[in-house]
Amino acid sequence: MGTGLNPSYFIGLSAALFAIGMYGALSKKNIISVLISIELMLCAVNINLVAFNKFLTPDAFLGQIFAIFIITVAAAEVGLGLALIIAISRRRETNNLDDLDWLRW
Amino acid sequence: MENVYELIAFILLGGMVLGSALLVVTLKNLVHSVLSLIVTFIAVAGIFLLLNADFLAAVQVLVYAGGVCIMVVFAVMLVQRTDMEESNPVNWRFGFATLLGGGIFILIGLFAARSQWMLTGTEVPKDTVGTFAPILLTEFVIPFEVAAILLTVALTGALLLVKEVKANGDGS
Amino acid sequence: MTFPFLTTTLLAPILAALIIVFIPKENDKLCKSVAAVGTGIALALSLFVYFGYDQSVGGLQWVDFGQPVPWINDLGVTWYMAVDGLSLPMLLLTNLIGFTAVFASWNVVHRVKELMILLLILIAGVMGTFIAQDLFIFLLFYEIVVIPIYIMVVIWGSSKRVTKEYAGMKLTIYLLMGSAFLLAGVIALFVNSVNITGVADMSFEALAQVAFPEQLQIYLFLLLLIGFGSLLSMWPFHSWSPDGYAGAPTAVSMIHAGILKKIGGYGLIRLAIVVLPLGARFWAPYMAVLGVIGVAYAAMAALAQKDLKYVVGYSSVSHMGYVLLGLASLGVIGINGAVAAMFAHGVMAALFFSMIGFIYERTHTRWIPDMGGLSHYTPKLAIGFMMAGLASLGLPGLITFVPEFTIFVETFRVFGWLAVIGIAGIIITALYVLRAAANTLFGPARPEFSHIKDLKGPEMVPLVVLGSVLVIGGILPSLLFDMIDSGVAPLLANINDALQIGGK
Amino acid sequence: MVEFALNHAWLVPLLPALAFVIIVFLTQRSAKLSSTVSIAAMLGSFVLASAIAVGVFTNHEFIEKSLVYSIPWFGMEGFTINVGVMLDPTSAMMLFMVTLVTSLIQIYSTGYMKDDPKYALFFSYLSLFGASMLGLVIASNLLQLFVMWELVGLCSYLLIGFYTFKVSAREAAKKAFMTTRIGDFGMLLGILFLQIKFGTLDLVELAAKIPMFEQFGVSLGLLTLIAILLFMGPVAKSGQFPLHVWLPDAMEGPTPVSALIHAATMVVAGVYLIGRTLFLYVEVPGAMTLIAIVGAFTALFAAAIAITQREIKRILAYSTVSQLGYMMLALGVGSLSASMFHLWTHAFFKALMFLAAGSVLHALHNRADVWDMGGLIRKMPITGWTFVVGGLAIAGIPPFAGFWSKDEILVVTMEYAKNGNGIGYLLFAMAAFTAFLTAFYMWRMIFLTFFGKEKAENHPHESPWSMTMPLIVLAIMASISGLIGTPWANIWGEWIHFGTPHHADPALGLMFLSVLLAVAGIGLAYVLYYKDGEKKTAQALAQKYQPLYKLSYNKFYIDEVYAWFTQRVVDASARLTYYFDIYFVDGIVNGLAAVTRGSGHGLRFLQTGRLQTYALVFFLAILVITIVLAFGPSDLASIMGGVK
Repeated sequence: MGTGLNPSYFIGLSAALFAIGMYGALSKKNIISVLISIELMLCAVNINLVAFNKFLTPDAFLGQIFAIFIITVAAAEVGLGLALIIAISRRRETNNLDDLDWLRW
Repeated sequence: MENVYELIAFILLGGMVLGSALLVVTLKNLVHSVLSLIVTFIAVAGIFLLLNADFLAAVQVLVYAGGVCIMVVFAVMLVQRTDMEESNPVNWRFGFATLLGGGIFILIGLFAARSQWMLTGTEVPKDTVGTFAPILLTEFVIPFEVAAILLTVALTGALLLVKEVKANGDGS
Repeated sequence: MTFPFLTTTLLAPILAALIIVFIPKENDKLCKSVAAVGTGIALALSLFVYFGYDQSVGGLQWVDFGQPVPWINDLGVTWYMAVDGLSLPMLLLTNLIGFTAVFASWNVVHRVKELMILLLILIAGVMGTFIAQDLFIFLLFYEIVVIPIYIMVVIWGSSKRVTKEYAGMKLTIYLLMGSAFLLAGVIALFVNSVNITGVADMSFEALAQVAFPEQLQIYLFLLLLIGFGSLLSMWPFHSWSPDGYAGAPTAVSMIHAGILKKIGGYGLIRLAIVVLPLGARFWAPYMAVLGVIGVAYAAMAALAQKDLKYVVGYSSVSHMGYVLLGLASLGVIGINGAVAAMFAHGVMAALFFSMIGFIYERTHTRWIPDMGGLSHYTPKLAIGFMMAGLASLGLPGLITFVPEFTIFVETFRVFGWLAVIGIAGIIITALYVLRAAANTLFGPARPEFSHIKDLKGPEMVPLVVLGSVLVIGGILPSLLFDMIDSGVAPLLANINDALQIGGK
Repeated sequence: MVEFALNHAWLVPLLPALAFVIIVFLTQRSAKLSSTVSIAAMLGSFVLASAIAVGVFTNHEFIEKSLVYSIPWFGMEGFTINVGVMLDPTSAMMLFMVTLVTSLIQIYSTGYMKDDPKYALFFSYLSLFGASMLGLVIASNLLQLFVMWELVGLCSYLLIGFYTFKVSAREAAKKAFMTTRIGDFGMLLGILFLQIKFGTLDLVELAAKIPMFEQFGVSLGLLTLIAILLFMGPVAKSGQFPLHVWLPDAMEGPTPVSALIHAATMVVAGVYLIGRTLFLYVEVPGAMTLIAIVGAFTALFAAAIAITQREIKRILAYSTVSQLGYMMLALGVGSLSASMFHLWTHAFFKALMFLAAGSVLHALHNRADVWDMGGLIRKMPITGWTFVVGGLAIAGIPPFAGFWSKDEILVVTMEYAKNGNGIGYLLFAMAAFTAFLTAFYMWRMIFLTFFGKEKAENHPHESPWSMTMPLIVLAIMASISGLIGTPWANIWGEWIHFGTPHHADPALGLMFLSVLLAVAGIGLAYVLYYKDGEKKTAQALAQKYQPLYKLSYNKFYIDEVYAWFTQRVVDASARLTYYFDIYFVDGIVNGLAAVTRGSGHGLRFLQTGRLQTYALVFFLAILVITIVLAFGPSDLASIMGGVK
C-alpha cells in the first residue's frame, strides 16, 4: 500500500460522517436537527459511492449516477420533510420528536 | 508527488468535513448548526473534486449548500418559537447513540482497513458531464424521468401540506 | 389454440368489475346487470371450453398463447393457463356458481356496487386457481380470494350464534393459517426441486416429474395436507365452516361452500398426491380416518342444529369427508369419485345456500323452529330447497349419488369396514336433511308468513341453472365422469409408476 | 307391434317420465290437461306392456333366456355401469300388472282428487312414480334397480306427505323415508360388496358368476353376509318386521296413493328384488331361512295387530304388511313362482280394497273409524260388493284369486318342511294361522263397515263412475286372475319359476284346510260382528284379555321403541357431538386465538411510537447482524446468501 489514496480512506471518512449523522439522528430532540443529521448520513453514502466510482467503475459512472439520484431524492425529501415539520409543528405546537408518539398502541 | 498533495488535500478536507459535522450535531444553537452544515457540504464537495467528480461537486454545492440549507434555515425560522439559544438539545438516547455510532464507525473502519483493493487503474474521464449525460439519458432515462416526477410530486405535495394548514387556520 | 380463451374467461369478471367501478353508486340495477353479464360471459366461455375439450387426447389443452409465457424467470414462474379433465369441471363449477351467486344477491340493497365488485374479484380469483398450471400463480390467486371474503362477511354478513365479525375473522384466519402451512410446504417443495433438478420450474407438470426422496415427501405431504385440509374443512380443522357460512352473506356462502372448499381437494390431487405420491401413500390411512370422522361427526353435529345455515354448514363438512375418503383411496375410481363429488357438492351447496338466502330475505329468520309450512306460500322455493336437500342426502337421479357411490366402491375395497362408517353417514344425512326440510317447508301454513312472495324473475336463475345441472348430472353422469376420468387417469398412472419404483 | 314393444321396452317407463316433465313444465296450470296427459301416457305404457306380455308369453324361449339389451351409463377403467332392459316372464308380468293398476288408479284419482288444489301436482307425482316403478321392473343392472328403488321411495315420500298442511302427513313421510333409508344402507353395502367381489352389477353376469363364488375369493360366510345385507333393502321397502313401522303411517297420503304405492306396486319391489336376485339366495341357505322366518313372522305379527285396529286404512295397511310377509315366506322357501303369484293376485285385490276404502272415505268425508260406519252397502252397492269380492279373495275362498296364490304358498312351505327343514313345519303353522286371522280381521272390517245398522250421522252416497269403474275392473281381476295358476293347470308355474319348474300334484288336503281356515275366520267375524248386533261379545273379549288387546292395539309398542331410540340416543348423541364441537374443538381454536391476542397485548408495549427508539433498535440490529455474519461461523453467513 503506497501513499496513494485508496478507497479505505474514503470509506473511513464516510463511516465517520455516517456515524456522526447517525448519532445526531438518534439523539436530537429537534425534528429539524434530525432531518439535518439524516442529510449528513446521505452525504456519507454519496462519498462512498463516488469513491467507488473512481476506484472501481470509472467508465460506467454508476456511482456518480447513483449519487445524482440520491441528491435528487434527498432534495425532495428535505422539501417534503420540512413541509411536514412545519405542518406538524403548527398543529402540535412542538418540535420535539418524542412528543410525536401518537402512533403508539 | 501528486499523491502527497492529494493526501494533504484529503486530510484537510476530511478534517473539515468531520469537524463541521461534529459541530452540526453538538452546537446548542440550531442556526449555528445549520451554518456549520453548509461548511460540511462544501467540504464534501471538495472531496468530490478530489474524486474527479466535478459535476457532482457543483451539484452538491448548488443543491445542498445552496438550496437545502437555505430551506432548513427558513424552516427553523418558521418553526422555532422559543429561545434560539437552546434550540438543539439532545434526548436521553445520546449515550446509546454515541456507542452505536462509535461501534459502526469502528466496524466499518475495520472492514475498510482489512480490505484488499483490486483497483482497475483506469482513470475517470476528464469530461465527466460529457460522458455521463448520455448514460443518464439513455440507460437510466426511466429512473431519471421518475426522479423528475418524484421531485414535482414532492414539491407540489410540500406546497399542499403547508398551504392546507394555513387554509384550515389555527383553529386546530 | 393460440387465442387465450382461459385468460379471457378469467378477465371477463374482472372487466365487469372495472366497468362497475365507473357506474354511479345509486344505479344498483346496472351494477347487478353488468356483473351478471360478466359472469355470464365467463360461464359461456367455460361451457365452450368444456365441450370443446378433446377427451380422447386428454392432457392439458387450451393452453393460453400456445405455450407458457415466462413471467419471473429466476423462479421459473410462467403464465401457464391450461385445463385438463381435472380442472375443467372445477372451472365450470366456478362459473356456474359465480353466475348464480350474482342472482342470489339480487335483492341486496346495501352497498350493491361494492358487493358486486368484490364478488367478481372473488370469482376471478377462484377461477384462476383452477386454470393455473403454475404453482406460483395458483398460490397467487388463492391469496387473492381471501381478502374479499373477509370484507364481504363483515359488511354484508349476519350474526346469530356468533357475530359476523367473529365469523369473518375465523374464516379468514383459518384460510390464512392453511395458506401459511401451504406456503411453507410449497417453498420447501420448490427449493428441493431446484436442488434436485437444477432447473427452476414452477409448473405442476415439471414438479410432478421430480423424484423427491421419500422422507421429504412425507414431511411435505403433511404440510400440504394441513394446508389444503383446513381449506377442505377436514376434521378437526373444520370449525370455521359452519360459523363462517352462517355469518357470510348468501353469495359468499355459495361461493365458499361451492367452490372455495374445492380448491382444497383440487390442490390435494394436483399438488400433494401427484407430486408427492410416496408421502400420499404414507398419509392415506390417516386421511381416510380423518375423512370418516369428518363424515360421521359433522353429520351428527348437523343433526343437533336449529339454524338452517348451520345445518348446511355442517353437512358440507360431512360431504367433504367423503371427498377426503375418496382421495385417500389413491385409486383412479376413488379420485374420480372424489372430484365428481366435489362438483356435485358444489352445485348442491350453492343451490342450498341460495335458497336459504331467499328464505332469510323473506322471513328474516333461519331458525328452524320459527318456520314451517313455507311451501304453501313459496312452492318454487320449496322445490329448490327440496332438490338441494335430496341431492344432499344422495338421492339417485340427482348429481350427488353416482359420485358418492363411486367413492364408496373404491374406499370400501381399500379400507373395508372403515368405509362402512362413512357409508352409514347417509342415514344421518337423510335424517337431518329431512328434518330441516319438513320443519321449514311443510306442516300447517303459518299466517305470519302469508305476505311472503314466491321466487320470481332473476331469483329463479339459481334454481333453474343449478337445479338443471343437478338433474342432468344425475341422469347423465358420464358427461361429468368421462371428463374427470380423462384428467385423473393419466395423472394417477404417473403416480402408480412412482409407487412401483419407490415402493420396495 | 309386439316386436316393436319388445325392442323398445324402455319406452314403458319413459312415457310416464315424459308425462311428468310435460306436466311440470307445461300443463301445470291446467288440472284437466295434466291428468289427461298423465293417464294417456300410462295407458300408452299399458298398451306397450300388454304387447310385451303377449310377446313374452307366446315365446317359450323367454323362460330360459331373458331378453337383455343395455347401453353404458357411466364408467371408467375397472368400473362400468350399464343401464338397460331385462325382459323375462317375471318382469313382463310386473310390467303388465303395474301399468294396469296404475292406469286404473289414475282414472280413479280423477274422481277422488277432484277438488284438490294440487291436482296437477298429484298427477305429476303419480307419473313420476309410474316411471320409476317401471324402470325398477325392467332394470338389468342392480345399480339401475337401486336408483329406481330410491326414486320410488322419493315418490312415496312426496305422496305420503302430499297433504303438506297436516303435521301427521309430514311426519309420516319423513318416517317412511328414514326407515327405508336404513334398509337402503344395508342394500347399498350389499351392492358394493357384489361390485367389489364380482366386478359387475349386471344381473345376467352376476347370475353367471355367483354360483362360482369361491373362484372370486368369496367365502360362503361372506356371501351369506352379502345376501343378508341385500335383504335389508326389501325388509324396509316391503315393510317386513322390524322395519314395517312406516307402512301403516304411510296411510296419511291420499288413498289412491295408498292403493298404488303402499299396496299394489312399490312395497312389492322388495319381493321383486329378492326374486330377481334369487340366484344369489339359493347359494346361501342360511339367508333363505332368515327370509322365510322374517316373512312368516311378519305375516303373523301384522295380522295380530290388524285384528284390533279401528281405522279402515290402517287395517288394510297391516293386512298389506301381513301379505308381504307371505310373499317373503314363499321366497324364503325357494319358490319364486308362488311368491310372484301372490304378488300378482295381491296387487289386484289389495288395490281394489284400498280404492273401495277410499270410496268409503270419500263418501263419509274422511271418517276413518270402522266403528263409526255400518250398513254402507245399501247406499254404496258397487263399492260394497266389490269390497266383498276383495274380502273373499284375501280370505282365500275359491275360486277368488287369493285362494290360489295363498294355497300355493302353503303347499311350497309344506314341501320345504318335508324336504328335511324342520323349521318348515313351524313356518307352515304360522302361515296357516295367519290365514285364519286374515279372514277374521278382514271380515270384521267388512261386517262393521258395510253391514249392520246404518249410522244416522253418515250420509253416504255412491261415488262417481270414474271411481267405480276401476273398482269393477279390479274386482274382475281379483276374481279371475288366480285361475291361471291353479294346481290343475299351472300355466303360471310353467312360465315364472326359478330352477326346475314346480310340478306338485294338487294337494287337496291342504286346499281343504285352507278353505276351512278361511271359513272359520269369516264365521267368527260373522258371529262376533254381525249376528251380535251390539258387539257385546267382542267387547267382553277385549275386556277379558285386556293386556293382549292393548298390546295388539298399540302395535306391540314398536313405534315407541323407535321414538325412544331416535330421541334419547340419536338426538342426544347429536347434541353431545355439537357441544363437543363448539366447546372442545372450537375451544381449542378460540384458545389459540386468545393466546395470540394475549401475546399481542403484551407485545404492544414495545410499540412506543418514538421514532428514534425504533431507529436505535434498527441500527443496533444491523450492527449485531453484521458482527455475527462477519465474525460468526462461516456457514451462518452462507445461509443468508453471503460468502465469507
